[in-house]
Amino acid sequence: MKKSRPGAKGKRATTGLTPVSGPTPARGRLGVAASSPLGVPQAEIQDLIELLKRNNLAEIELERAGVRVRLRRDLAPLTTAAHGEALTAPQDVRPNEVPAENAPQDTSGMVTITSPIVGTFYRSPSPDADPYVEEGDLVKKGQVLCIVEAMKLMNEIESELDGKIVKILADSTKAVEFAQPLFLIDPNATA
Amino acid sequence: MKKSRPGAKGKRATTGLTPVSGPTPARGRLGVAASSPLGVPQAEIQDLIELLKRNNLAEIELERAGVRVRLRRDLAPLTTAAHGEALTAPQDVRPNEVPAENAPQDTSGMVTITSPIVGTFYRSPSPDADPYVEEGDLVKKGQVLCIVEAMKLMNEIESELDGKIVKILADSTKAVEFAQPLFLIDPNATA
Amino acid sequence: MFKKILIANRGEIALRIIRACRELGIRTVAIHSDIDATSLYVRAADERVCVGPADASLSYRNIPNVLSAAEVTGADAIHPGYGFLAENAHFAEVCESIGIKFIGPSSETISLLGDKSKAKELMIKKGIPTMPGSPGELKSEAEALEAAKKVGFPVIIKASAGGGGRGMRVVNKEDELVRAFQSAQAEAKSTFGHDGVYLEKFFIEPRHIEVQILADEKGRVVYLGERDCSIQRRYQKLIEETPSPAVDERLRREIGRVAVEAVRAAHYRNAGTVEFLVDKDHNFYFMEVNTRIQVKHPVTEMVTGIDLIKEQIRVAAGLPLAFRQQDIEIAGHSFECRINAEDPEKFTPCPGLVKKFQPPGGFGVRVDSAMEADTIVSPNYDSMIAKLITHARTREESLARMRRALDEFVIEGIKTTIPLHRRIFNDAEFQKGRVSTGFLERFLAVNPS
Amino acid sequence: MFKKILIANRGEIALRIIRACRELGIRTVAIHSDIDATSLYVRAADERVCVGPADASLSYRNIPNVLSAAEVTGADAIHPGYGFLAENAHFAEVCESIGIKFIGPSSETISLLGDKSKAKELMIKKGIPTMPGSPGELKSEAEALEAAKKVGFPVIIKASAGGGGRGMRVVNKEDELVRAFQSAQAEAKSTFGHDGVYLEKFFIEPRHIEVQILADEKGRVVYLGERDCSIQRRYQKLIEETPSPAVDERLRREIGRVAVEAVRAAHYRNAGTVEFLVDKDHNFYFMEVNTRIQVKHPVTEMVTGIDLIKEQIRVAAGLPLAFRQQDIEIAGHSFECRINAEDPEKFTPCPGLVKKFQPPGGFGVRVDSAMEADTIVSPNYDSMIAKLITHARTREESLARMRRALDEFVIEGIKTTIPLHRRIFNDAEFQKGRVSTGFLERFLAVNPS
Repeated sequence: MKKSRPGAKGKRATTGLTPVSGPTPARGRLGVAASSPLGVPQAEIQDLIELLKRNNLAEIELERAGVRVRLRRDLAPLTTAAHGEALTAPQDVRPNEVPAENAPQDTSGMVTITSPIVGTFYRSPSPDADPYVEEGDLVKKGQVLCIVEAMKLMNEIESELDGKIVKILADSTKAVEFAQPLFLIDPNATA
Repeated sequence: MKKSRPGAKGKRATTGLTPVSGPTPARGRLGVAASSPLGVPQAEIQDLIELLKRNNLAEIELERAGVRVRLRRDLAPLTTAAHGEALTAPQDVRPNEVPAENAPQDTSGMVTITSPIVGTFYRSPSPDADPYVEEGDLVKKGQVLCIVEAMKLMNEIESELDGKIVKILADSTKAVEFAQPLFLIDPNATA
Repeated sequence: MFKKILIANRGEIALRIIRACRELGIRTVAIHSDIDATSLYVRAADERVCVGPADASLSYRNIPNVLSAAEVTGADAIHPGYGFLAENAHFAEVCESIGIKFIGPSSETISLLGDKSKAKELMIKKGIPTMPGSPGELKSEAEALEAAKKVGFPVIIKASAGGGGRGMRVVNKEDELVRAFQSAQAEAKSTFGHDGVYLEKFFIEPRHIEVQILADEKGRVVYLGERDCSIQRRYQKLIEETPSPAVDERLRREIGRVAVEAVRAAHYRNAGTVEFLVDKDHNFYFMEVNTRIQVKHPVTEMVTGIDLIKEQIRVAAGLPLAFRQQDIEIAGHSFECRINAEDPEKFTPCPGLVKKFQPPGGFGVRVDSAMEADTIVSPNYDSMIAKLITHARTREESLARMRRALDEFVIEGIKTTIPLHRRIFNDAEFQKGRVSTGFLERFLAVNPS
Repeated sequence: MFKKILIANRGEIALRIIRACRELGIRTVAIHSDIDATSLYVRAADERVCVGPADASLSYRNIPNVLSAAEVTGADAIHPGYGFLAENAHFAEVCESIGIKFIGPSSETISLLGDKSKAKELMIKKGIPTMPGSPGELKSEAEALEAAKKVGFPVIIKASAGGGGRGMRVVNKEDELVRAFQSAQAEAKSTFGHDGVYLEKFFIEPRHIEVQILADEKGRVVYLGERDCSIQRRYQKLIEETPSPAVDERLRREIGRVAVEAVRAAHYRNAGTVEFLVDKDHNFYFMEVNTRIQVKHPVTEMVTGIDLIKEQIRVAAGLPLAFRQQDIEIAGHSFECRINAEDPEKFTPCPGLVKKFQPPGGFGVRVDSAMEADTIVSPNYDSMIAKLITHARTREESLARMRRALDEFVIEGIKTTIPLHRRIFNDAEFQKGRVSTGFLERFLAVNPS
């Protein structure tokens, strides 16, 4: 199998890195991470949520007189909207999403490998072959993690760092879009 | 001069009373009366003002952790809007308005006599005659304070209470609309 | 031409009239109740006067205050819109007497056509086909029975002073007649203060078709095609369209000619609507004349290109009609959906705070509304908060466009009739244009949501 | 007919295409950069794919990612809108090669007409009047001088690969020619990577008139009237109208016939625009063909009633044109104002947070926009945030309607071109229709705000 076309190689080599500094919220949903929401009216939080959604922001933090509110969310990828109600607000539903209950875990200091291109995600080089990596595997920088097929070309996605595969975030044979998270890697894990 | 037409008399007898319990803000303008605006961002007050204006409310009060904000305004009467920018927000400009610098005074406990009808305000029974009342006059319940001419009929507006004319709020010979304040009366003043 | 017009109305029709005035270079005065002080239509006007409290009978219907507002602002004409004082002959008369032009027919015409049995008598005299029925008011039960037998059951008993379905009774058989006659009389008395009732043939599955007319002060009259208002619930229209799927070119010309004759008989001036019932065999019967601009006037504007509000103002100012009958062309197809602040299943009013208001846009979509986000729909007034109108080259395309526009319309905070409209526009029978005045009741029974 | 169309664009034109697809019952895929993820047009689509970061060259112009998005979503056609990949012959070619229908002309046609000197040669061969000038690219200063003398001064030097005013030089006198030729060559080289330039007669006060054409896959072609785009600043159009005040019925037919001939010569398919320069004596000269739908297509839709985007999709799917030339009627008059997020005096872009967005409504007013309140106008893309379009029976009425609609349009938080439009629509010369391509520069000089 051929690696990505030469013309686009430069861009593709830059695998998107998204350092996650705080707790990872459930993807595609709004997570309220307030140290103490007491004393702040619900309506005000709702306003902040609206602000967050409409302006396509990832995070808002507000601190005042001992009350601190922080709102975070991930942006909506590859989705299907229901007709009719589609325009009321951004829909943050992703069909091939990792179940929400798997999401809330301590991911501080971890690194997300995202897709640099639009295409189809494959965990193995061919249907019969074993996956490149499994959750729990230790990987080296430059090691192939998966393939994203685009325009009949198989683009190998390499790890940008040494670490442990904590979570595989996309389903094999499903479409992925630009910047969609594929793997969560812990650079500090040694076994 | 004839008093109001018989058919409408019932309604007109009910002179609009608007008890003012707090400080009177400048009419036709937004007045911020916060016990302590410190610690509340200007933008938040602006939001509250927007909320107040858009929802056509007269007052909003918000208290939180020692900070209390109260916003009040009178609704916009008989005005002229500038073309072009008219729709951006309610225009609270009144041509025949009492100058703003006269407004901020302690009016707690006072009563506003408003116009029960739309028409033209006259302070005297005829152009040559003396005004019915002047500022500082003591008046009795039932005493005629002014005339509002509507449909060629002279409608005498009577005082609903005993007290002192603290302020005359409309200009003679100018148009007044329904519920427009005409007189401010202090019921507790005795001289 | 007028220099300043006072609009004796509120909401979308007030804004509609203000827009027309602006395009004509005429200054506007909005009147408002105290709770409407900051409404969009009020802000859109050049001047504004508060005419009373929330209760419309003390503000928008308060004739002395409305006229005083016109006097103190120096308005030289009053546009009444629809509802409130629009068909009040007394109001029109007082306007005439104090030299303020009432934009509408004369008080005599309003008075004559407002009395349904008198109007019918006039039409019969002029040879215009009217609903088979009693020649005038029914004096007794015996007279009612005789009339009913003559036109044949089923029949409908209606109040002379009536409207909106009040005082009406459908009678299927002879032995039901006396009771229905008595209760209709009683309801007419209590609702309208006059117990006069008359009787008409009751048609199964008729269409409600009406013709827009326009007359100048010299008595020249044109018709501007028909509107099909068959989608109604308890006589409240929900959807209107033009052209009617049931009207062909021959019928259009014929019914138009008769409508012009009808209003000529009443010395009509300004815009008006002649309502007909059309049966399955294309027979049509005069019902009444509405002596005002109607809620549904936009569909006629869309297919003719003629701005009816501007024409009302022009002819009221004494200008002759700007076009002849042969200049009026019907191009394409238009639908109007009334968006009401109502529960779309129970039809109960649903006032409250509108949190988001995002009307649809693009080609062939028109929205007439004075609503905006962060405003309150008051329980004091009519629940209609917007009219959604589409226009396209064909009925099919106009229908698809309405479906698209309904999907795009976002109103948050209150319930509206939008979901019901979506369901109707997806109905196969409606799509084929096979509807009558009974459609909606049947549709709701068959398609519970 | 297509089952699913991917829209390779953003903003108002993406929403415009999504609306047309919805009315045709076709599913839609929106593509977006990461900063556009929650945009209105993205939410309006049935499916959405992020194709790259904010930089358009890495997202909206990223051919592999755009085509992958079409493949993974199973789209059977791509509508390119205008700008980005719309006139990219390579993109059209790759679409053709992988069996995804490119909604537009063939890659060969795009390629041929994209080269201005080749296009001109073709038109000269077909006997179509072109701008008097050099027969092709100028090889030397001597050739330039000879050509200039032949057509007579003033002349304009243009880059073969150019557009948007880059690489252009106006030369008034013979002794200015050599320097202008050299600097135009240098700018062409640095801007377009190709130093080919040609020369044309420069007209004083010409009008920019263009003709909308539509061709089906069988090669049937119709024209849909003209657009007058004379109100421009540095070749950026600001206001368009149809019909042109300078075009009478005879000229309309003649210029339409020539436009159809011109595109036939290039075996044209789908929608396109033939641009002409028209001088004071009604002589017209072919300038170029735009091989895409244009920003200003709505004015043509308003007067013809024909939905150009739907027709693009229909003919791309192989359906024949639904109408013949004689079925196309021009009814009324339409204006379009481009509302840009720009300082209306300095014309500098003004991106930022839009706090309030309240478009006008009512009869004869159309707004094409994907903007809404509480969204950010990004500095990464075109500054046009809305198109305001009016339609009425006469130019005068359409003009009054535009003035009214401009007054109603509320955009808070950023500066827009609305105040400039208001000033232009109040200008007496503009109101009379006495404008040329030099109008705006003169207007701005005479009317500093």
